[in-house]
Amino acid sequence: MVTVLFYILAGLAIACAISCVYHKNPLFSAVSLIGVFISLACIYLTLSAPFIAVTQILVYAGAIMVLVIFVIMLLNLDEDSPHTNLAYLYGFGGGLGVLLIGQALFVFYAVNRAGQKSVESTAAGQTSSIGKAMYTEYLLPVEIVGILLLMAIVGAMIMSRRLREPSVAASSEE
Amino acid sequence: MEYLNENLLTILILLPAFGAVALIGHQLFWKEEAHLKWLTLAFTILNFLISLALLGNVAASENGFFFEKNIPWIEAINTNYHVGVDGFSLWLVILTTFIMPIAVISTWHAVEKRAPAFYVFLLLLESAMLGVFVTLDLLVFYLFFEASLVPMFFLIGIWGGKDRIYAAVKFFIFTALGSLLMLVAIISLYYLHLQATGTGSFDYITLLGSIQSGKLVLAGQAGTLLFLAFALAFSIKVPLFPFHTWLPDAHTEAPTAGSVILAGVLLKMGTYGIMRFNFTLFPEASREMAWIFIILAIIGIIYGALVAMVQPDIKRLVAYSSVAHMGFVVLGMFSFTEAGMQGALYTMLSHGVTTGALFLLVGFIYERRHTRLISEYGGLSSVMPIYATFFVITAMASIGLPFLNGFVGEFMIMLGMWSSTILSGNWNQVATMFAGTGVIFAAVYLLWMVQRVFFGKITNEKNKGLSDLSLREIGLMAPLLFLMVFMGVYPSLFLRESAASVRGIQKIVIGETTKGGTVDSPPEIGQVEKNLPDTN
Amino acid sequence: MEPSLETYLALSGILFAIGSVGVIYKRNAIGMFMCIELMLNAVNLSFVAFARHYGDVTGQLFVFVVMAVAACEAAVGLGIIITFFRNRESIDVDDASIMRN
Amino acid sequence: MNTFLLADLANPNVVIQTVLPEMILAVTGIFIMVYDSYVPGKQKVTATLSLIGLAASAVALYMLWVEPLTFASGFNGMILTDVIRLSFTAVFILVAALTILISTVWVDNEKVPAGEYHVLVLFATVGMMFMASGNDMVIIFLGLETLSIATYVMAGMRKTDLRSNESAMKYFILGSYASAFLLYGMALIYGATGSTNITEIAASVGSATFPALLLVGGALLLIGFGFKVATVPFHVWTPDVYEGAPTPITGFMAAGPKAAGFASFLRVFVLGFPLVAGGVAAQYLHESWVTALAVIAILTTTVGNFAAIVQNNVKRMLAYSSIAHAGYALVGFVGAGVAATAAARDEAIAAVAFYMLTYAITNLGAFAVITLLARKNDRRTDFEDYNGIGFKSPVLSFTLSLFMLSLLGLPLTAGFIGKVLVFRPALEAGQTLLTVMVVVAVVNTAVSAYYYLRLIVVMFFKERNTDWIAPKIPAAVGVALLVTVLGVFYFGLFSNNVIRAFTSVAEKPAVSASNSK
Amino acid sequence: MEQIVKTIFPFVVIGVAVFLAFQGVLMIVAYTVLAERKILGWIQGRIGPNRVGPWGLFQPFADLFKFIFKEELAPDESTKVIFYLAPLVALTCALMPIIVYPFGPEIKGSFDFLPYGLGEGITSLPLTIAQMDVGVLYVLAITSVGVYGIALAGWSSNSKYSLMGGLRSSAQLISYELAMGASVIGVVMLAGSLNLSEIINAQINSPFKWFIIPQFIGFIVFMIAAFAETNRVPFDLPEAETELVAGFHTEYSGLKFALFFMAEYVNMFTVSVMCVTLFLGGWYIPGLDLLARTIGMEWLFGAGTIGYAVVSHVGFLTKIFAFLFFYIWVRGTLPRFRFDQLMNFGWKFLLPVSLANVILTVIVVFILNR
Repeated sequence: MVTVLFYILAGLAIACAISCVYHKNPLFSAVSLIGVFISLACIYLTLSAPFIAVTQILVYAGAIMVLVIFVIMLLNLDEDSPHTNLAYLYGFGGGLGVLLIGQALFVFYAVNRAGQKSVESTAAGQTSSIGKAMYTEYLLPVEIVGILLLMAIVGAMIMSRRLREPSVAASSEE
Repeated sequence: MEYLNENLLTILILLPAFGAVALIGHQLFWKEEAHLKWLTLAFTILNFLISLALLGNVAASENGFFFEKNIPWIEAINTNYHVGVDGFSLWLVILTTFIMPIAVISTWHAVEKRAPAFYVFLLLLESAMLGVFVTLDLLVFYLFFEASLVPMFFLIGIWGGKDRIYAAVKFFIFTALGSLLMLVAIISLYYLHLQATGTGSFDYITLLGSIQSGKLVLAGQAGTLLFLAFALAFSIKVPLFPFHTWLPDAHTEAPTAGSVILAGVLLKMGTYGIMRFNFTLFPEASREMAWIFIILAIIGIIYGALVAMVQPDIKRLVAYSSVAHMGFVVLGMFSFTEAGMQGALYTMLSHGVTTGALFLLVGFIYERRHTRLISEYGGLSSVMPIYATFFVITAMASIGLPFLNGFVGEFMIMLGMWSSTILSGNWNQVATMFAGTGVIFAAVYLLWMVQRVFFGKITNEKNKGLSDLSLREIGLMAPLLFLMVFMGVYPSLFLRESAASVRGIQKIVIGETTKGGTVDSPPEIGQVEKNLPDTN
Repeated sequence: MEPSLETYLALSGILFAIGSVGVIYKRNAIGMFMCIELMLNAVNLSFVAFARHYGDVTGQLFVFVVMAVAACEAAVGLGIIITFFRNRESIDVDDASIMRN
Repeated sequence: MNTFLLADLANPNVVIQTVLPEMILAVTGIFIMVYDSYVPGKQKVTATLSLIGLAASAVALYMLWVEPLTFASGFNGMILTDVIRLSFTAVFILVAALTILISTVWVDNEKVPAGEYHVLVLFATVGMMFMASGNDMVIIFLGLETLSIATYVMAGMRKTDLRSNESAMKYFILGSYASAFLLYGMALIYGATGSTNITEIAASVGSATFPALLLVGGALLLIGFGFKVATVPFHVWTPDVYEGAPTPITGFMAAGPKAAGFASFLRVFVLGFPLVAGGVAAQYLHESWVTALAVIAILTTTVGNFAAIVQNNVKRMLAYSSIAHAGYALVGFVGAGVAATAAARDEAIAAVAFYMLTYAITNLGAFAVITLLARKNDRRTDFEDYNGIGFKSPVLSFTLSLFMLSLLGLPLTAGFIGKVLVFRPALEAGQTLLTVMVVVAVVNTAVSAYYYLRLIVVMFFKERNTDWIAPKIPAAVGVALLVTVLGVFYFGLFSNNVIRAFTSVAEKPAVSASNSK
Repeated sequence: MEQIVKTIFPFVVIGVAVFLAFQGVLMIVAYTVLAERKILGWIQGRIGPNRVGPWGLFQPFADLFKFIFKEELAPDESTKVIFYLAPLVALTCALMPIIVYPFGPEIKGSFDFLPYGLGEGITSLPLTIAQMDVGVLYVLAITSVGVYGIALAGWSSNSKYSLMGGLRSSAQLISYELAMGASVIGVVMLAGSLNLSEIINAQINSPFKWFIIPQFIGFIVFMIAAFAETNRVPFDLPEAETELVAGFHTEYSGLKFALFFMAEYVNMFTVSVMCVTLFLGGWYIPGLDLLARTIGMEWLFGAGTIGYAVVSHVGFLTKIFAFLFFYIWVRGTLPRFRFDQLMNFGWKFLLPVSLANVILTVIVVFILNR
């Protein structure tokens, strides 16, 4: 049952991912990407990680992609035209793609051959265990995430603020 | 006094650097450029006088260094500030301190723009050069070796001639490339020593001791590679054919003082390095590779002379003559005979004096006419008799006329080469003969040049009004001329001091010293010759 | 019966490959950014799969951290893109070539 | 009330002292942010506050340095106080302080929001410090991202200038792209070993669950870190980004993030993937990364130096030169990788740290001068603009020359000792490839003479056609210049103390880091 | 046969439950619309709809038929796929949270009467479709995805009004989502769980345990944010007729418009449910269990019985209706914000307050637990 679900979701995810790359219109890409995110969230559920699944939707679909769509709407972007002066990138991209797909297959083969049994039924995905880990073992990363978020706010403000004549106070003070 | 003796070399090195700082300080507070040359002159002469104090105290011993000072510098890599002189480096130190005041005086009126910087660089250069000759730690040696490039680079680049930028950059990159490989070799030596004995060392004496006692074996490929890395650096500096191409450019474009120092001292750093480090650290490789250097030296001698012959520019001609002379020096060193090596040292000294003088003389005329083309001159002897006299004497010294300094060195080199056993069969004698042709060529190009410049009728109107040498210029030349003659007639004064040290090096390089022990007592005179197989 | 670890990893690898090719193929900065997000998601899948395999919370926490980072990147990156657009009226990377390649 | 909160929160193994330097800086940053939101634009105040914060952080670092024994690790082994951390953190603090000093003139010229800028610098420094101290891939990743995101913004801070926008955008896209690769590598390493802790990874590479994943993960990490420190196949972003970013930021980017990248790079590869007896995969892994890095080092030095020769923009030239310097540092890195003993390894690591220190000082000094000479909006950064200014502004041009010579690695300057130290360990192994690598690096040093000297040449040897007024040196920049010049000489002549300090950390017995789980 | 039944049974149960819940919610929504029109009418001194059926009670169905039979129009220049997708996204996202609503207390008892041993081991029947471990987050996540419906609709209509409406709406939703999320944290901390049923369980036995008391600030913030999240007055900027005609759904008509319309009211219902669950004890009626025990009718409506569940469910609905009435009341009373005021209010007041609330809660909890 779960396997069937997984394959459906995996197919959906790959299809959405390809569509995201394929579409020239950024908004279609964005919508496809949201599809990928939601499929992945469901796949996380099959991996017994409900917290991550919900966070995935909350953060990726609910925050990041909203921002992206927001910006696409704000800038009213046109469709892509093909590369002009960077055409050589197509060849490079193809090569890289083949390489990475090969790598994915290698990983599949290697893990398959190693044939390790996974741990059965675990509480690791439970919200409470994640919460506990966050404030005991992983306290420091969480705190750094705090700093990071704070800094991102400052950075985003600097970048997207309209150009008022800044530091009038500073210049008058000199 | 004890303290002074111990730190004499440090004082020698630091005094010019201190002078440079003083000059900057003076410039910041007084801004009176006229004082600068006096200050510089005072510092250089003081340094010369101090360096004379070395003379009396260097006794004759084969492996001894004097005025040693050894203080740790970077402990993590076991490198020390280790200085000391022996009979070999002694003369080069004195040559340096002697040339410097002359170089300073030669610029008395020549340097107009940016004078403060000029004198600062001159003094820094002196520090670096002295450092090269007295350092006994390989890393610190490298450090001074490289550091000498920068002031020279600026001297050529700022105060040089038309193509100064090209010349300066070429000079820098050629020399830097070679010496960087030497750096790799130096670090490798450190590790070879570390692997062999458990402690890494950059110290020349430690390394030498380990090699001689058989603890550190630098045979085979490793030894050859290290030898080549060192030799390349020094060959470029010498400059040995085919690494000589930077020299004519640098000489031609450098200001007179720069040329004098370049020819007088900087080139000697190369030959000094070969003899000091290559021969003693890699004796086997030195013997194996000697034939290459002998061939290159002979090519250098003949090629330098032939190219000098066709130069239209006097300074360039002198520059190429340097290539030929340094070829002689290399040849002498690689004969591995005491005579040859002593001759090489002597030629180094006399070349410093003679070529320095030649560049000064070219500088004098250049200051008057602002051209160095032979075709612009002719019949100068009638308007500038003193100048002509000086020039002819110096040219003779450079050619190697008996009773002038050039003769002694070249004669000893050829003598040494002739009796050498380094090449198989009769090739030693053949090599000597080839080198001998170099002397003839030297006579041809110098005399031809002298003839074209000084004799005959005055062909160029502009030369009619030239004034003869001023008192300053005569005073500048006088000590040099005196030295040319003195060194020509009384060489043993110089050779006596260096004999023991050179013999020590020679014994190491021919594998004479017994492994496991150092030679404490000076060997009897002639012992070396006796041990050599009879070549005839 | 659950799908095995390697299946998840293969899916993750394929998504990563698609994303990284997309970054190169896309011409506008936002498209590139979205493809980078896709790559990050692919990695997250790997992390969660491994976390499941080991019965370990580490992987999931890593994913959590990655999400936070992705959010920060999005905020700042979109700010940068908007600034670029304001000055140039385009976010085409072909146009971003004032400086010599 | 529920007791979950507190009952389970006992003992998170918090050892505040271990992260004191980072914490002080972060708190300073937050304080400045709050202050700035009420009294915006007071550059002098915020700069002073930042410097005070950095000084306090330095004091905390010093305390760690002298007494690291009692808390060598903390936060479940996520923070490790060892040679990498301490030496590199010192570099970061210095870099941040100098950047703040240098950028005063730029902030004034461009009317940059000073408070926010300083906050970003401080947070970026916190990120760098975590990159050096993190003994867990989570921390390394977070530090890296903190640093990167701050730097993206800083690169684009000249908002009206297209070059700056372009720089920020390219840096952002390519930087995140690289992060993705890095992250994938981390995921696979985690998958292979079941841990993200470097110490535990090192302990289990010999017996990894999925040995094959180690190789793939290692390769991806190599790409990711390679991007961050700009090694050659992954260096393409560097020139554009460095050229477009505001000059003081360029100096910061070339000095700080690169050093931070090396810190993590070293920790993950040298400490995380050691040569383990037994375990074919681990041996193969070690062998391959050493070989790969040696090849990359050869490429990096060569490409960096040769590309720098043809540049006409000083910042671009320095960008390529920074690529080349990454290559030189890699030489030391490889040396650390093949070190036979732990002591030799630590020594080699300290050598890389010292190299980054010398590079940072020299480079920041150079960029300080370039900032002054570039004038508003970074207009004058071409070689032509430097024609003949040598004696018109002797202080600036001579200091710039000094920095160039130090970058070149000329004796008596810091660069020389740095180069000697990084070239040394790689020669020790005596492997042919490594020797070739060192020789290539050395030959490239000679090549680099060409373009470093070129700047000196145009400044001193060329004549100036147009009028040129020497810029006034503001006090803050003057201090920065003085510090850097003294630093160049100090590290060139009396580096003994510094090197000893860098290596002394290793002499103390390290407390076991694996008390987690 | 047994095997097949056993396989299919859970799906059937879930399907029926979902169907029932959706139907119920949609009915409630339909009559909320009617109630709104009526109440607004009364507030404004009018009667409101009164033609269709007694007191206009069939009005919603009339409206529905009207929407169904109306011609579907799509602007020529619109991006069709997304134009059609948007309302679906909006309604889907609005309906999805329903599965975690705790409609009532669990019914205790034996289920052995079911054939094929289907009831084996089951001792209680929760009145919740999915007992999700991360219920609160789930609701927040799904509502945040709901933004897409609005944003995409605005963009795909290819109309300035729609675009601006869409932008405004998305901006507003994103802004207030933060405050909303932060205001919930206090409750989550006190309850120690993200599961909605657990949160209610932490509040039963006494009305003084309702989180509205310790979390009053959180409650107020949540309420305000809830108004904004549902684009209701005074935060109905996206649909301000005077500025934007009808905002993001300007170009929509017929059934597609109806979907948006329904989505909005379902959202209203959702936030009301959340508010009740998080702050007002959910289905818990104070004293109900005690009353049953006192009058000796435990068998009918004591805790765990069907009667208790039914009465509690009615209590739950009553609380929700109270909220819905409050919504309508506010709509009839308050004027509209200006957009910059709205943003400032969200970022500079609401968010700091909710964060302060979190910190305050942490401190209080810490002190009380010591």
